[in-house]
Amino acid sequence: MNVGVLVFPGSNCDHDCAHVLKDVLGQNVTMVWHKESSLAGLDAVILPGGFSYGDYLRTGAIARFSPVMQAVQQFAAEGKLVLGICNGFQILLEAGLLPGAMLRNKSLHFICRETYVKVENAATPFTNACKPGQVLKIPIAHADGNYYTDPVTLGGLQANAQVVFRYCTVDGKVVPGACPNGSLDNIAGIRSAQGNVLGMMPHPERCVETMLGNEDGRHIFQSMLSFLEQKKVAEVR
Amino acid sequence: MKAKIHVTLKSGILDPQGKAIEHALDSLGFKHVANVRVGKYMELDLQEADRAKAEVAVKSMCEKLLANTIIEDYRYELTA
Amino acid sequence: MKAKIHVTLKSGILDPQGKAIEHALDSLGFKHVANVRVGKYMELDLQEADRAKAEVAVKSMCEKLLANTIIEDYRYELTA
Amino acid sequence: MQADTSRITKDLIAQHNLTGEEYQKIVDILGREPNLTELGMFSVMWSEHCSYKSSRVHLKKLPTTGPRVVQGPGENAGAVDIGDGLCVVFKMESHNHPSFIEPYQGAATGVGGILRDIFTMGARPIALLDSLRFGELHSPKTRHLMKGVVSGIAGYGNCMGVPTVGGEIVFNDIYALNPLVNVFCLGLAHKDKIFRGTAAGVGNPVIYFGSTTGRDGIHGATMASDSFDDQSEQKRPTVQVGDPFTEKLLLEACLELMERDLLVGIQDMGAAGLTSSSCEMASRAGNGMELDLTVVPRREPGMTPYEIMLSESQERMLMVAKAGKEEDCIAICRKWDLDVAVVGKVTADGILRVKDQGKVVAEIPAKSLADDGPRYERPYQPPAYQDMLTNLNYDVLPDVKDANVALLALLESPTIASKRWVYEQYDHMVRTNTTVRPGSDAAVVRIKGTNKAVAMTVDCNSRYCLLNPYEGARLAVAEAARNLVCSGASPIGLTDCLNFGNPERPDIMWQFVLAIEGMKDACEHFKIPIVSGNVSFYNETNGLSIYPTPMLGMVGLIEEAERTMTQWFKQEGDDIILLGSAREDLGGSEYLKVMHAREQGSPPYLSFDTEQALHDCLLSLIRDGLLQSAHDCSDGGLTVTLAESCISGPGQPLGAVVQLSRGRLRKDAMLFGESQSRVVISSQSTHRQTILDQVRRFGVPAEMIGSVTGTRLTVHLREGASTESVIDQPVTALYDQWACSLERAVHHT
Ligand SMILES: Nc1ncnc2c1ncn2[C@@H]1O[C@H](COP(=O)(O)OP(=O)(O)O)[C@@H](O)[C@H]1O
Ligand SMILES: [Mg+2]
Repeated sequence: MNVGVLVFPGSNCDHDCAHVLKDVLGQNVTMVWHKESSLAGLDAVILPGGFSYGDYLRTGAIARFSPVMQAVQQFAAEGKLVLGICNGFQILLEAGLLPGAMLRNKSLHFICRETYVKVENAATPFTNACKPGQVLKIPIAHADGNYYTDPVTLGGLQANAQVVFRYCTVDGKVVPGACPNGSLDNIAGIRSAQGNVLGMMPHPERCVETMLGNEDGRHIFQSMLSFLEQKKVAEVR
Repeated sequence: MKAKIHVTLKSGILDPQGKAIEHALDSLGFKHVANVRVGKYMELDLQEADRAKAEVAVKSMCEKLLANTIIEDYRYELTA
Repeated sequence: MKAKIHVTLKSGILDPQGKAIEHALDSLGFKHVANVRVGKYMELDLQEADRAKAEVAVKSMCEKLLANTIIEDYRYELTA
Repeated sequence: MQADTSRITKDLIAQHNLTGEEYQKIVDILGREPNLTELGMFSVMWSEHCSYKSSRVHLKKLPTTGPRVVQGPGENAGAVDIGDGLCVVFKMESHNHPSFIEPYQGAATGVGGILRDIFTMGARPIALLDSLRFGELHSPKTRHLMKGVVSGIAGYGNCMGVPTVGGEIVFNDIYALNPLVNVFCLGLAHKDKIFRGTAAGVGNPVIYFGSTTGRDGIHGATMASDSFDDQSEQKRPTVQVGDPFTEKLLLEACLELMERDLLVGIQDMGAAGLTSSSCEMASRAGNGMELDLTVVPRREPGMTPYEIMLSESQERMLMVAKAGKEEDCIAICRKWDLDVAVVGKVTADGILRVKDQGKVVAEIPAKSLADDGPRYERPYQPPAYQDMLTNLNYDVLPDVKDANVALLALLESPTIASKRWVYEQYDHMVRTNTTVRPGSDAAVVRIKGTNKAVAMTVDCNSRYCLLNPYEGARLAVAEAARNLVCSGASPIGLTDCLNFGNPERPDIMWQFVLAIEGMKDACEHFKIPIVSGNVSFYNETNGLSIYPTPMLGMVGLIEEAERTMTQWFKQEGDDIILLGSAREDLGGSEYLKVMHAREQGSPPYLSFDTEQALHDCLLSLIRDGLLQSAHDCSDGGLTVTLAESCISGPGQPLGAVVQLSRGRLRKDAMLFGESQSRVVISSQSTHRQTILDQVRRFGVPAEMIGSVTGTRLTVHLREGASTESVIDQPVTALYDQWACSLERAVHHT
């Protein structure tokens, strides 16, 4: 897979994503500076976590105007894979590539800890390596991950199986107590109507290696790989 | 021309910061306080003498950048 | 009674947020914008009919909690 | 020379914290009276904070060399070789005074400052640790300070993408009006690509970059060299506001500049801003420097040369580029949206010459400013009350009645309770290197591209230092090393942050001198070089000094990252073995403070040889893969250590059944005394004999004391033929007490 990792001023999980894809999973990684305007040759792009533009004004609000974001719109419209993690998710929301907005965490604190998320839809390019309902342990690290959208949009998300991850207990119960940040409906990750854009608050790139004590994040990247693999096979036919 | 812009959370959207402040005020002994809401206040100078043009500009800044209209309302005043 | 409170950075104090917004507005094509400063705006309800008392309370809230007077100024209005 | 407009009066000199003799020395150096700008520049450079005038003669005693040392004290940070062509660059800094005035910004800019110290050396920062001291949490002021400081550290460090992987916090009312905020940072660099703050090469351009200069922080360095009184809150205009976003850009820009062959030297503008960075760089190279203030990027109109030279605006740097490379440097700074300007050049005459609008506004030999500050051998003498502190008659203290009650009280004490409420606000995982997260004896980060990992800890028991500054400092070194060793790391280097009261008081100076002696002896014994450090004096408010707090940040190397050890029990059925032995060490313990409200007695006994044998033994056991866990006994003694081993792991708490033989010790000394050189290990029982044999070879006392089992912590005490159950608690109860009490105290619920 040829994957681009976008670099905005203030991105800070860009190296982590590149490390996982390149050093651990052996893929071709291109770092894409936010002022670039082309994503030619890439199969997927990742908008990494961090504090683009210092999170000033609102998370993701300024980064969405970076030149590269026009290319991302185009890229997404062509059905290619776009994964936004944490700040990347926030940017996708601000850019309108995904519906909704982020509010401050209910506790008003930054929270860095392990969370459990339930795979609500295992038939996506990002979750096909998971079993439906599988519980993944993936850490979060954010201050603004309290997902909000209006009831109509929420109904649409639910109806179209666009909610991909929900915060849950270790044994998979989706209850308010398992939600670390106050997110509506325990939402931890959603995809676009077309299905090729995923935004998630937890950081799968932080749990891909045994050395770090947890490999659940591997499922996400593995899913993307096998999706692209199958697509390639299909195209050849 | 100077623009003064208020960006506030839409009514109906839970404002955790407002809640926290309300709580803190309460424990400081301010018992008669309710409905605390927190928003942003921005000031900027605009090199534009024409009021109508300035208005168009500020409105467009708010829509595009300064407010997220999914969760926020905005209002502005222009002063010379 | 309703209080509307503005908390702004003292002049001379660095406002990194304002700077970032100014920069962003500029690159969005709003070239004539300068001196963007960002502050907080708060609204709250006060169960207090006496204006003078309300005023004392709000001032004290600002001093104690709502503003960080080391780096911020505040002002408020009371409306019925 | 510009005509001098303002006369230098006695008042002005005093306002600048300079003595009459110091002023005379300035006049002698210049051969004339200084003007106001020059007076300001001398005042900041000769402040205690920048010149180390009270501490220098003593700091010289510390051991700073060793086979791994790449850079010792004197630069922005120290550097130690870890093999594979790499070195770790680290240092610790205090931001105590600013954090008291404005906790969020004070702590945030403290993080910003230490990060710059690391990346100016050409190292990418990969870990932060914070060491904090507050008053007790029953005071609203303390809760406000603590919340502000913690979110300030989080706000800055998280945004920078540098994980805060550990730290320590102690609560004691002695710090109520003088909290301590010490931040440690470690970076990784190529050994042959270390950058230094030198202005070599006459004619080379001097380039300013980063943020603009404003009026903030003027006289921060002198403030940090002044005691607090009730008027301190008036000193507020000196508060600086941090901008971590700009610092992140500055970091990336610096590393990009350094990757190319563009720079001669580089230094951050920390305390004393443009003045210190310019004169120190010039002085190190034996050169001079000419600066033109007219082109310095600034935030506010109408700034005077005095203000520009003394401003402590954050996120700024000064670099000396190779001649002809200025355009390349400027292009990189612009790419990262930073302000940048060529503000001067390196000169041969050794003079720091500052011009504004074409006029010379200051002209001072760079070396005089940077290095020829006053040096004092301040008198020192133990305080009259010292004996009262150490003499404690234990006979008046009844032995513990219900040890369960004492254990629960200790676990609830915020000093011992879990610090989760704090470290969950810190991103401790970013950069995906953190193999041991906060919550074990030391934090561990792996070094990508190698098999290695680096362990880090910050430690200081300041109560021990109060009771006996010499012993306290030795104990701090031993504890830090022990925490590293428990994680499987060999100590390779040390940085310090020496927080003390007013050095002009002989009793404080006595504490300082003895603490240095203690550190020196311990470091020499354990062969751990001190490669960087910081002194913070005048930590007192209204005449009341803090406890002497020589905070240590120690770094260890784990050659094989898989051989990393953590403190919590892993598995039902494992053996529990205690290495080391107990003595009657109740003096200065957390137990005495919590249960008897006394901070008295002599600190625990420490033998270097016993401690060293323990380290050697433990490292060999860990490297042979024989252990499941290792946790040292510190605050709260053996029982707290056992409890923490049961409950501090990431999974479900595990129970343990333990038998101890009391010998001739008091029960409370046995259970809660803080005897040194002890570690609780757990291991699979198949390894029991191997372990006991190995331990014997190292001459370390060892006793098999129980096993990991069930859901309760049960401790039996054997005395002669009889056995008494002294502790019996469900581990969930211990966990709840320990895990939640800090948060409860902070929220006052
Ligand atoms: N201020 C802090 N920031 C981050 N981590 C902290 C802080 N204080 C304590 N911790 C973590 O909590 C754990 C226990 O700390 P402490 O009791 O000081 O350990 P020790 O006694 O072994 O030195 C350590 O892992 C430490 O890193
Ligand atoms: Mg320890």
